[in-house]
Amino acid sequence: MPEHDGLMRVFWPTDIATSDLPGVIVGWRNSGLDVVVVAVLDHVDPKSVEGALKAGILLRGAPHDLDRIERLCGHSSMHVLGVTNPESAPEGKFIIEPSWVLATTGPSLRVPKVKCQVASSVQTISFERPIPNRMQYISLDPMALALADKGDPSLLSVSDGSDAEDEKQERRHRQKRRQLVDKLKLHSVVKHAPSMKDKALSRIVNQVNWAWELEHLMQKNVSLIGTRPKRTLSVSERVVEQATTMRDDAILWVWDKIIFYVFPIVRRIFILTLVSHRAAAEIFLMILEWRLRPSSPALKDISATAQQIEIRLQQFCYWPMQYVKLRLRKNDWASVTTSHPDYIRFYNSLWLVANDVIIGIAIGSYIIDNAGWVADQIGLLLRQYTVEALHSSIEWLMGWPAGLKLNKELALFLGDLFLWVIEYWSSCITTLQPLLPHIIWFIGFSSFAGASMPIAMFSDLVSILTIHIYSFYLASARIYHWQLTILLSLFQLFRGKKYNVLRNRVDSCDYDLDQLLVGTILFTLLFFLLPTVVVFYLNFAVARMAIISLKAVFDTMLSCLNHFPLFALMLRVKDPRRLPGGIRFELRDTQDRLKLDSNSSIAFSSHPPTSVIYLKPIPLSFTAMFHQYFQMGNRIRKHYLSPRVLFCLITGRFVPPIHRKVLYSLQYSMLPAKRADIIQMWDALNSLPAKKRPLGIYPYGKQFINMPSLPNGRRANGRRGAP
Amino acid sequence: MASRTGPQPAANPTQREASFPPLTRSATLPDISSSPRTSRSHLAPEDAFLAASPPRQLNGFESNAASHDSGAESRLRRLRSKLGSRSRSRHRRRRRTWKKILWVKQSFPDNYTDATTFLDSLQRNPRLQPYEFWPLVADTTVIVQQVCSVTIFVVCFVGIFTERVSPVTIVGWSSFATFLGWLLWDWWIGQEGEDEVLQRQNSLRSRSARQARQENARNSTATTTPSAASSVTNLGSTERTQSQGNLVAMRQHHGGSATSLQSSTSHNSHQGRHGEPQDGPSHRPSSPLRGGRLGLRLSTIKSAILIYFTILGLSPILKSLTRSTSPDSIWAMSFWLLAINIFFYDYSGGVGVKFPASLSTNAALMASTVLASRLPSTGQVFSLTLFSIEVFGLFPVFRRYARHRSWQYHVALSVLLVIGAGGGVGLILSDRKDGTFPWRSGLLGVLVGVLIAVMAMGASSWWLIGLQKYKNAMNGPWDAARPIIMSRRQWDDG
Amino acid sequence: MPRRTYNIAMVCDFFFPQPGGVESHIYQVASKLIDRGHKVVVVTHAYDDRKGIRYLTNGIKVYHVPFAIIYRSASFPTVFSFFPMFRNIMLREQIEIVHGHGSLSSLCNEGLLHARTMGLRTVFTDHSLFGFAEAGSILTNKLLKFILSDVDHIICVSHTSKENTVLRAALDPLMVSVIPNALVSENFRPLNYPTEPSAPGAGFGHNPPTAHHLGPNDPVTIVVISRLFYNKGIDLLTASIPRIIMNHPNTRFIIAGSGPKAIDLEQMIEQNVLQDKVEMLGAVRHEQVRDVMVRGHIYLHPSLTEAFGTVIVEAASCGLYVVCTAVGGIPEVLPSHMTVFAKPEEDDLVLATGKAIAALRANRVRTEKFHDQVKVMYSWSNIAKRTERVYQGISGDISETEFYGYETADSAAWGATSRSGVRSFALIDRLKRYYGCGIWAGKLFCLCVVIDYLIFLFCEWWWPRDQIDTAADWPRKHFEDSDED
Amino acid sequence: MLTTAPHLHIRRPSPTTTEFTVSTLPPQTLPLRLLLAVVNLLRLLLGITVLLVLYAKWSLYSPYTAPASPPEALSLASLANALQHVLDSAPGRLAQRAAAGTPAWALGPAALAALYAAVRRVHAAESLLVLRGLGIQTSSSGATVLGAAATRFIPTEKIQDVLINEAFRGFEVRHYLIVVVDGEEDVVVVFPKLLPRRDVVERVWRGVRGCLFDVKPRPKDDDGQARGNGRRTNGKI
Repeated sequence: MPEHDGLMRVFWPTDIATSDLPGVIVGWRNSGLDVVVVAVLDHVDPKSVEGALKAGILLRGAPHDLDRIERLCGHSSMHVLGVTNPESAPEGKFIIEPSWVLATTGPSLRVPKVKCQVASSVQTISFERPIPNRMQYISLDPMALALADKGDPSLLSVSDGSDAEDEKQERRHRQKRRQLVDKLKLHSVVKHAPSMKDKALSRIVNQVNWAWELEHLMQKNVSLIGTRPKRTLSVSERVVEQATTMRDDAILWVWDKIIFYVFPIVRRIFILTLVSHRAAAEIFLMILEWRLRPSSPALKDISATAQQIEIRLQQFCYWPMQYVKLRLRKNDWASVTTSHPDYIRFYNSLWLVANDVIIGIAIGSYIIDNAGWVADQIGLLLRQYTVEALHSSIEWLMGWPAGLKLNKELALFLGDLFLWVIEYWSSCITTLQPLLPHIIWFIGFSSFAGASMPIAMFSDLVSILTIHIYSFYLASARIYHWQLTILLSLFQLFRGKKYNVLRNRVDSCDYDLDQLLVGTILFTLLFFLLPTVVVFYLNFAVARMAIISLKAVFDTMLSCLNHFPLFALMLRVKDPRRLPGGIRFELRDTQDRLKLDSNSSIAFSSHPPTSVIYLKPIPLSFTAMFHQYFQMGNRIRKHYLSPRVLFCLITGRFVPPIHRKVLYSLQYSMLPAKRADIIQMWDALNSLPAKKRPLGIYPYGKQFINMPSLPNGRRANGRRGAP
Repeated sequence: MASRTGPQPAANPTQREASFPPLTRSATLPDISSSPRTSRSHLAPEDAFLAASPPRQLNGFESNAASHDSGAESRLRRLRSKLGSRSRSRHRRRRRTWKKILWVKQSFPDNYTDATTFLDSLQRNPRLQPYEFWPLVADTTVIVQQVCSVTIFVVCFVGIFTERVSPVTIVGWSSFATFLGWLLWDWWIGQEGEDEVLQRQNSLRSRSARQARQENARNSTATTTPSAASSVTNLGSTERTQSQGNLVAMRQHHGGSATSLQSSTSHNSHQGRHGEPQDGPSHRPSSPLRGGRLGLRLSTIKSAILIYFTILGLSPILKSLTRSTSPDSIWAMSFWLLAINIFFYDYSGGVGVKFPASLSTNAALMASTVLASRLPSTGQVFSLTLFSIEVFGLFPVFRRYARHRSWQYHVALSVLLVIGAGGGVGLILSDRKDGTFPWRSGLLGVLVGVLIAVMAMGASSWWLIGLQKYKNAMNGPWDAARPIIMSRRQWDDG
Repeated sequence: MPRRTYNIAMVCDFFFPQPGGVESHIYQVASKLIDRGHKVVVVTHAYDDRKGIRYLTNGIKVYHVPFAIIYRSASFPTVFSFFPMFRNIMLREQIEIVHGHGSLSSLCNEGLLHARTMGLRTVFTDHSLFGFAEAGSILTNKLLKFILSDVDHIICVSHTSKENTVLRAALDPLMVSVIPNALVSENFRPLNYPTEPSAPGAGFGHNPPTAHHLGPNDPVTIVVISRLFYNKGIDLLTASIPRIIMNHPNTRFIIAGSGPKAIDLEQMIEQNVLQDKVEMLGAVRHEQVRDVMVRGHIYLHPSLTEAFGTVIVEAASCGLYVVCTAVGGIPEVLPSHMTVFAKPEEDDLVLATGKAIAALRANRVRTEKFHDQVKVMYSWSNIAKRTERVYQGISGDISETEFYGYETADSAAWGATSRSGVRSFALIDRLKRYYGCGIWAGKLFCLCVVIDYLIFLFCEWWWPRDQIDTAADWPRKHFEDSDED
Repeated sequence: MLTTAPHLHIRRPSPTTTEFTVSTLPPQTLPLRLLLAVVNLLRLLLGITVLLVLYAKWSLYSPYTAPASPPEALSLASLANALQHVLDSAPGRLAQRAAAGTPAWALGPAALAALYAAVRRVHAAESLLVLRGLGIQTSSSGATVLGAAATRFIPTEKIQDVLINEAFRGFEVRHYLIVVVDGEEDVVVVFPKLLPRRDVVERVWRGVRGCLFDVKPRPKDDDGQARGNGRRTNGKI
């Protein structure tokens, strides 16, 4: 080994069986004194183990190809790292190389005492192996629940002015920060090249993830090395064996027939139906996303229902791909952790849909049962709030309200105008009234497709049934804004100044008498008429804001139903190690060890200074899980609670509702930016490996089954080797 | 400073006398920046300090110099005294003379202060003009005129409001008077046409410069009577007391009447140029061409008709405008607007100034609109508005012309106004008996009005003259020099 | 005796990244002082993203104090809330002398007040002139009086500025030193300076190959670099450019700078069609100024008020013939053979420019020699040296006699003992000084000072000195006091 | 007197592994232990009382009444029963009276505040673990006893620099230790809450550099650091 700074670093799994028998430590040697222990093989000869490792005997019968191991763990083969309990082994059993680890294990010691001839100091980093079959793993940085394939583009596509410029300045800010960070890179006081150990970390993480699987594979193959007396079976045993094999053969024959003839047909049919559905979905999606001009909003941008349907369809289109990915995972090593987030995402969306449907059925059945009552309630609410409340408020405004000095004539005029529209609208509503129960019934029925559907429909219903308020708001805002601008310019005239567009400033100008006269009289007029208009405008603006907030509530419910990280939360409770959020180290007090050293034996008197560290995974934090919720909350807040909006409200400009895309980016974050088209899906589905004979997975399964009985088995052959 | 203010005055009174000569000498040194102002139009500082010229001010400045002990002069005196007492000792040490330059390293410490040159170019009250009494009184007439016209307007409103006077008669008479005034004004314009034509042919700069010069000439002819000249002179100061934006700046650095008028006219000329593109009814003297006077008349008539119909159309809306507003708030509002009108009125405006302070005009118009909106009937609203336009829009132009034409017109006009206002107020205040016209109260009102006017004029003049002795301006090279620019306006955004 | 080195804190609102004269002055003086072995920290307010503590080259440590900014130049007067932070900085940097710049910077004023309360020596540098006429200046004068009536020493950039300050704040003239600005003459070389030897021989000969030599009919370029504001005399410029060009058709103008008056200039250019004669560059950064200057032959400086006018020195150093209005401290700055003075009047400015052009055409001025002459006149190291002398004087390291240049004997005659050399820190003496500031103002000032002192006591109790750990010093330079320049 | 100024405590079992812990826990003396025990006991009592009062408040409104028959053990009913018994006891009645006395809007915030006071940590402890060849791990104890310590591990090859910076904080200027992480916008502040004084920070800094990069700290490094930190980072905490 070329370089070692005398620091021995041993990654030691805590949960490998610790016996006090002499054994051979097998594992990865990343660099000089930087080793990851994978397994401890008892009662074998280091040299033969070395040879076996070279020849790959120990990995014989691996379920999947071996080069993935090399790719991920960075080494072609493992090495013999050292021996355990050398002193208890018979003398001359093996020659200890200087770089070997000499570990003392035993049932009493949770962490082995490690020493090495060339090491001046030792770090023993003991870790608990994640069990790949339970999809546990560790990673340096928190796992991403959302798809990472699209960040800003989805936001940048939002191109209605305000948000666009918000985004723009945000991006500018981000870029500024980026430049700062680059400058920071330029500057460093002392540069030092990272040592081998430093660079090894990511590889070590993989090796730790692989440790469990490899160890079990090796323990299975330990029997292949080391010489064992080959004893023959007795007759009875042979008979039994014959019989069992015959039965197995029979079963296998039938099974093979089924696999080879029936299964493909079923599968093909299934795939065809799936693809046909996919095609239908495609058509729907096209309808939903059709926009007559690239700038004009698509159907899904207008209506929440369309949006909801679109999301569901998207999910439907994505599921097969996800499933295929997960299936592919099956015929790879369990320790390959790349597909775990996909797994979580897949099941999360499934779960959500299931939940959605369950709740939906409840709601739907309720609504359908008493559709009439609900319809009456809704009609009542509608009349009460969208018609009568407005009506009364306008009437209130027409008489002098709250001592406001309104201009009677103008108030009457405006009030009559709006009242007339309201009358007309209410008549429309009344004609619509008998239809309402059917609509409600339909909504209720639709909610069998999930509770999110009726919510979306309700939000659409609200926006449809309050069109008149929207229009009132628009009209009054226009009037108000217009009047305000005129007042401002007339005020300049009043001051004998005028706004100079060229210089972009106000400079003095002297008007003619008639200009002055007309200007002043108009100014006075508008000035005294302003309060009236303001009052009306405020009235409708408030109504508008109320509606917007109501829809915001609906949208929040929708996003909860669509994207609540239910599955992740459950996993977090059930098995936190499946949601790694990083790693952390714990420095253990070594006092007790030293004490133990002092009184135990002479062998450890020359013990290098050792620090025992526990490597533990950090479970994903809840904030990380709900990160996107926070994001969405920020975005909404930035859109509505900004001074810009307040300014718009005050000056009577139109306050644009937040773009659906922005609002729903949360929902889309679990879906790919562009869905795979039908051809890709077809290929993907067909690329699924046709089932081989199930025997192929038997050894895996069997080893999986008799895993618990492993130690004593090993103890057995150990005993056999003893005499 | 406390350490010095305490012992100082008592310590060495001798030094104060000792310190007078260098002070005055330094102050009277002709310095570069003040050389253009050496026209005899204002007193030189030594008049102020040695108290040579008008004997009236002697005591004034004496007392000033004596009274102000914490003032800058005494401070200066102390500084000089110290320097004197100190530089002697230094001159014993250093032979080479010290020069007030930075670009050579002199063998003096950085904090060396040369007694002879230090604060040399300081001058105090450099352009002080003592006021005389009568010119001041003469100037106040302008203000009196404005106040009186406002009063007359209010009187008419009250008359209409309390239905003592029929609006029609008011409008009729006022319109008739306006027409006469317009004829007269037009005739005056006719006399002044020629210079304008001449100016037309030149380029802008030369034109305005020349116009300036001609205005001077005309003024010097027109202001043969000393009162008028000094009247314009003192206007600057009257304004300065009621600090008026740019015009102050304009006046403050122009000493005498000639320069002041010149600058004002340069101002006007620019404004005339400025107002040129929009040729609405132009009340300005500079008519485009000789034949253009017809067009001028036509445009005037056109605008008159326009105004007429505008008011006619708007008065129904105005009638119901402020019904819901409580009357007292309306009274307060109109009062403030009229006050704005009086305060922001451009009293110094030359003839050419069209609507120099449109703020005041606008305020008056708005006041009249607000008041009109209290009136019950459309006719009243209409007539009041029209009347207000005549009073606030057109009448000032006429007044300005009258003053510009001849002093007698001016005086006569103001007397008339005072009498009218006083009488009107008297009539209004009189308890109305049925039908009979209250002569007595009217006469009483006239008397009281005249009395008040005279009192006010005299008192304000006295007050101003009294104020003047507190003036103590220190100038020196550190002041931001005021650029003297012939060709361009520079006061729009300084 | 061995030269003492001081820990100096420059307190001012105006500092980098904001460009300007005061800013560069502070920076240059600070770095030169550091070269002389002192330790200098700059305390200024935070600019948009510049909060906290930064180091500039040459080890100038800058504290960007996070405070409310009313607008880009001046920070909001946070009268007493600045005190604890200020005290903390002073203590952790072990400051002995607080040097404030710019009478308009409220940060500086507060800093000086607090420094006196903490018992530190204070110096104040006044960069600007103030008249007495305007209503606004009355207030500023009162404020200045308040601040300066307790400052140990004042530095002005020109004698005019000194007179002004003495009058405004009613000071003893001997407390006011005149230390001009300077310039980094390497940054303001003429166009082909390195090639041309600085020996006077080059100037002789009838047509030396200098860029400034003018034939009879090659155009004269006039450069104007100034912020386009009213008090920079842009109105004069706007008025006189057409006439200058009318009188001398073979002239070009290059105008650099931005401001509200830019529009007037553009209008002038459009009104009398001069697009091909007048070139407006807009705002140029300070490091580009030289490149703009060397494109011209004459530098025109129509300012209406100017304390020092560094830019004309820079212009002269670039080998330009300077035409400037004789206002403020400008007449003191440059020798007469480099400049043509004009009254702040349109006609006179036109006249002076005409004279300058004529002189250039007749090759009567040797502009190629200006650079070396200016280099000898103004150098920052010299400025730093003189500033250091001020520091020595106020901290009593050189005797009063040497510093103030008079015997304390006759100084006793007019009772200046309280101010001679060092000002006493006793609260009662300070109150005396403040009390003399005016009838009402004096009492008000005293109130302020007392409150400040109470806050100081509170700070001493709340944040005790031993809790404040001192900052690591930048390695001091070792400077042997060589008496060149 | 429960806490002291933050002081440093170093554990280095081997030269390549060091843990710097800054804590406000004063050295353990007997009276201090007693005091702490008392305080914790009080807090426990406080918490229980608050919970009791809350339950009482709830039971005032809840229609639920304890069943007559004793329910089988280990069930919600039994739990409710037990709680009922507690409520019937003397302190329980007192709690009930308190609950009845205070209105809900006052009770809620008060209860929250009391609970927070009950679970708040007395001593803050922040530590920095340096493992040569692995990296740096900062950890700071949560605000409450419930929350675990928040840790952040930075691998060595992502560590760009470790340096001491100065920044304004409140009315004063503090030194603090930061880790510049490669490619991240924000630097990682070590000991963010306690912000120990300069001497501590410098010791930690030298220790970190010695342990992580195996450089022997020289006095010149300090200036290097100072020069380094100043020029770039705008020290915001």
